[in-house]
Amino acid sequence: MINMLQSSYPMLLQGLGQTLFYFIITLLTSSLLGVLVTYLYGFRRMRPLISFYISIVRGTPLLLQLIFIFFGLPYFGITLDRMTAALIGFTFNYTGYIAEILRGGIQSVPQDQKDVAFVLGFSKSYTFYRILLPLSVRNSFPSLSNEVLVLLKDTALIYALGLSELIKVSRTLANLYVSATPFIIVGLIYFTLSIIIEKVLKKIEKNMRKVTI
Amino acid sequence: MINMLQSSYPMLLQGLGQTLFYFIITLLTSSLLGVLVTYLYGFRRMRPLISFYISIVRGTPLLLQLIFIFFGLPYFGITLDRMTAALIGFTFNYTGYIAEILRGGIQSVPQDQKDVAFVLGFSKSYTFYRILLPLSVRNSFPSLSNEVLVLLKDTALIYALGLSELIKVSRTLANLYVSATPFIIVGLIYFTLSIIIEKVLKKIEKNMRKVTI
Amino acid sequence: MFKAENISKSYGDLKVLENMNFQVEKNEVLAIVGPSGVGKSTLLKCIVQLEKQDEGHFYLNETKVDEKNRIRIGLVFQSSSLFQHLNVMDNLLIAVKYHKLYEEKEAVKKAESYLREFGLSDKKSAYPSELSGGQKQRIAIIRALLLNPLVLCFDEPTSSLDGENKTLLIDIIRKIKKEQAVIVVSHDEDLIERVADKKVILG
Amino acid sequence: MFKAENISKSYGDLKVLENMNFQVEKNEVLAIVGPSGVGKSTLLKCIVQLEKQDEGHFYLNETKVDEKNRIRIGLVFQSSSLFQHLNVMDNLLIAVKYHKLYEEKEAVKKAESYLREFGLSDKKSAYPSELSGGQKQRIAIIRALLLNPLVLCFDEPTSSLDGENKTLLIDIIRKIKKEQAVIVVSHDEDLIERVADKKVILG
Amino acid sequence: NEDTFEALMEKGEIVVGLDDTFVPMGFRNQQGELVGFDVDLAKEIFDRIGITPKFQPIDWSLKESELNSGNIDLIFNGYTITDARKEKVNFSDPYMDNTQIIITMASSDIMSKEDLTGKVVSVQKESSAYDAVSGEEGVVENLKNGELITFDSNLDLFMDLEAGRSDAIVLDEVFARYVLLSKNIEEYRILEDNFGQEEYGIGFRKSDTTLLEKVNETLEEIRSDGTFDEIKKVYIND
Ligand SMILES: Nc1ncnc2c1ncn2[C@@H]1O[C@H](COP(=O)(O)OP(=O)(O)OP(=O)(O)O)[C@@H](O)[C@H]1O
Ligand SMILES: Nc1ncnc2c1ncn2[C@@H]1O[C@H](COP(=O)(O)OP(=O)(O)OP(=O)(O)O)[C@@H](O)[C@H]1O
Ligand SMILES: [Mg+2]
Ligand SMILES: [Mg+2]
Repeated sequence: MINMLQSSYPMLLQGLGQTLFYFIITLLTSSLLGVLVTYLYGFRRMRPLISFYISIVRGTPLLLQLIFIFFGLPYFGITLDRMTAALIGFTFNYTGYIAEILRGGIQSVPQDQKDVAFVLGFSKSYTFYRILLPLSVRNSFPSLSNEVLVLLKDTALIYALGLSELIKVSRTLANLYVSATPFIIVGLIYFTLSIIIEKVLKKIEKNMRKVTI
Repeated sequence: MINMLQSSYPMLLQGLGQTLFYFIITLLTSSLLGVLVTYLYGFRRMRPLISFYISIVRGTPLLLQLIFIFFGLPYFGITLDRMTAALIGFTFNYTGYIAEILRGGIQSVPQDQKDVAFVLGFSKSYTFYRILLPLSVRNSFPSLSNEVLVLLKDTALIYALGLSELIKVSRTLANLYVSATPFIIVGLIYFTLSIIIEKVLKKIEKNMRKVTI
Repeated sequence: MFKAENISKSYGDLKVLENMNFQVEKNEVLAIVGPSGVGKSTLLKCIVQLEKQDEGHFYLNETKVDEKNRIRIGLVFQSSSLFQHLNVMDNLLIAVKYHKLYEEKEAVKKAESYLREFGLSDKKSAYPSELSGGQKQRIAIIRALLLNPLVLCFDEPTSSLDGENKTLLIDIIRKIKKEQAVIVVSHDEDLIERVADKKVILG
Repeated sequence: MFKAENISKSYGDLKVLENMNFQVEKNEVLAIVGPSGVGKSTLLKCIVQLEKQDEGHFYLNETKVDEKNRIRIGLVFQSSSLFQHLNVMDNLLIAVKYHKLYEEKEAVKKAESYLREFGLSDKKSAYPSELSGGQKQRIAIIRALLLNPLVLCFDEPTSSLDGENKTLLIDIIRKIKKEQAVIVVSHDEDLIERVADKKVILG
Repeated sequence: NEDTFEALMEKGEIVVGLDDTFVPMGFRNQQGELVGFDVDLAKEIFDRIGITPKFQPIDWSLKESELNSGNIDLIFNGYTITDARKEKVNFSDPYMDNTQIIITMASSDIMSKEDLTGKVVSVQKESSAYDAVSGEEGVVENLKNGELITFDSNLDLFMDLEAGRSDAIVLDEVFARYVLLSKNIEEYRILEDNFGQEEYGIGFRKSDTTLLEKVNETLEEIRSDGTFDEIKKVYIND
């Protein structure tokens, strides 16, 4: 195993870099857009459209979404390069899931908080940004954490677009060395990454919880 | 496409059956166990253990978990057949995610509800079952729905254990017909299934929401 | 019957209760009064063990109040907290059923009779979010009464009640005190005057 | 200044308000009284447009109350609802800042002076969950006062207040009514007697 | 680790591991039945040995794990003989040749291996094409960005080639010919150059030497009596 690590660490490092790249960019874009979609859900007229979008996102496998964007869109005259297609696909997907979680969080904000914001004359956007969103994030933090950690591992799906990341590297190595050890190595890398991310998330959660409800 | 459907529907039907089998069983087992784990989280002494379990579940890809259970456990003297290994793997994984979502839901139950239950002299289990769980499920329903719909598609991972379901069938057909159409067909099947599941979930959610907070 | 001995409690640096002592017997109503923020609700929370006092002990019939016998002490919270997901009747019965105090039928009958007394018969199947402030308060009071505790504590029980309902509550307190010790926290001087047998002044 | 014309409101089959009419001017305090559950809070919610009346209209300075001018009407809720995630100072300032009523510095000064008056200077950075019932109520009152509305409605403002704080509130109401119309809902007869210039009796 | 031949014969059943999406070696027909060159060949071999083959689809990436954990008894599915694999499994005598061919669109200006410099070349992941291309010195470094693109399946290669993102693809001749049957062959060009020949063999556990011998004997029989070519005719058109 040590031996294998020594000779294959450049590949692993590169895979790790790719994994982190898609993870971080998607996390940023889909958090921002997720918040935006949740905000727009507050407008009655936008709801059918958003519900439709969420149905598509949740109704089809992310893998097929990626494949459609990459291999299907060219038939409609839109040919994207691998990286762009992957980022668009992930953002499209995760935005939907995050928006749905935040919507749930907002629903469980007690009515009195919403009433007070209304009576104080806050605009929809100010109420959302200052009252609903912070309370919603607090309410749904464990679910959001789940999503973040799933995203880390979902980045593996970029293999379908010919991109290379940790899991793909492990498969290649497994094939090369005719051994399952690379899977164990990559499993440990994921685990370490996740533990770090989890620690950070727990810290954020705890800070938010200091202010008890 | 119609043609393809006609000649390959027995295979599709069988794939669909497999997908639904793993979906339904996992949904049942992991909901029940998820509730149990959430309940146990209420005991201070259980927390480190549960946190560790959640870290493992969220820290490693489900695919690797399945591979470990099927190929790794035999080294420890535990050899499972494919179906059992798949069901154990999915249940192990989804129980963790569901428990974490429910834990979040319970955290956002207002303190006064917990205080009243305490003063009325309810036992821990009664408080959990009659007060915390119902309110938590209500709070976190959209996140739970996300999880259910992701599970439907995650069942595709059983291919790693040599089992066959919708996505695998679509690959087989794609190779057979040298065409991407089977992916579209399977995408539509997933979409239809998801829409049905979503409708059911929305109905449940609405019924719960009738009782506004 | 019920005794507080040397009770002290702080929140961080803020000393809320300091070395409190009092006693209340069956057939007595003890009023606890004092300015807002002095620690009255905190004291009640300590009595039912919802908060742990830093020092001192409570005694119920000569035994220390602990996890086991605390359930014989009832408390009506200052902000009447009903279970959001249960309707009025379920809110009233959930605890009675759990403790199997009396048969289901009898429990329903008792609950209905109290509801009638307080003019709430038409709210049986309403949810808390559909009730007025005073209605919620009355339901919370009924829930506590149904449990027949040895000591019953009220925190501002008349804050949202009109004159008629207040008189009704006073009558009820006078009736139950024959069997139970009652502790009332209130700023309502009229209420205190009409029910209290003795007083503890905080602050 | 403020007028209610033919206001009716039902919840399903339950007729809560029926054809109500009243008027209140600057320099007047209108008391709305009536038994618990009669519709007082519902009326206030309609006034601030939190609930929509089924019939009738409210007028503020001869203009119908709508989305635009409703923000000139203030309301202190029956259960004082502070924002859970903000501390006392932020709860007080969030609306003032949003509406840019005065400069930040002046706002802080005003807030601090009210806090001092109500004996709450040490609670500036406390969160709502760390406050007593009466403390929350006073903060909610201050928040409404800081907004300087044309009409200010209070729903049971003294339900958790002790005598001293009540007197303080009465003094403040007497002071602000010079510039504002005030509507008070309360079961507290003493309060009504001391501040009300006119009365509407419901039920 | 022992020789399992006796035990297998006693049970009367042998588990053949294959990737059931690998056309034309092992795949499912419209009825969902397993067919293919390797499937028929396996049936013939074990028929003659007197043991029933049971076909178990597996995830191709995990084939050696499946074999060594005893879930399957052999790997039989266009399994290319390589030195690395030889360290982990025993191979039967090679039973078929395969070439790694290079395909471009007909309009492409790529005519030979040298023209691949600076171009985008794709192969299937974990395939012998991958091994062949990356094993040849001075090829991958000269591709665009110095990388060889890998896809999940060979079909993806064609899609990416048609979308214009890949300039050339390298894959099994056996499979490519099957695919081109259903496409307009005029639109594509198969280069003269290739990435070498390889041989398919059947993979066994190191310990299963008796089984290996038996299979090799039977394979030789099948070849010499012409049955081999009959089976081949059904699936592979040269
Ligand atoms: N969780 C807490 N953390 C910190 N301080 C607290 C907490 N709970 C209460 N306090 C403080 O303790 C003091 C006593 O609060 P308590 O609720 O007992 O007052 P009270 O006498 O019931 O007042 P009121 O008449 O207004 O209800 C108050 O100053 C309050 O700010
Ligand atoms: N959302 C609702 N759905 C149905 N009924 C409601 C709803 N809100 C209030 N009600 C009913 O309307 C009536 C008036 O309620 P309201 O809160 O206005 O009473 P109130 O006069 O303020 O009483 P209190 O003095 O107890 O606060 C009550 O009978 C109440 O049960
Ligand atoms: Mg109090
Ligand atoms: Mg009211």
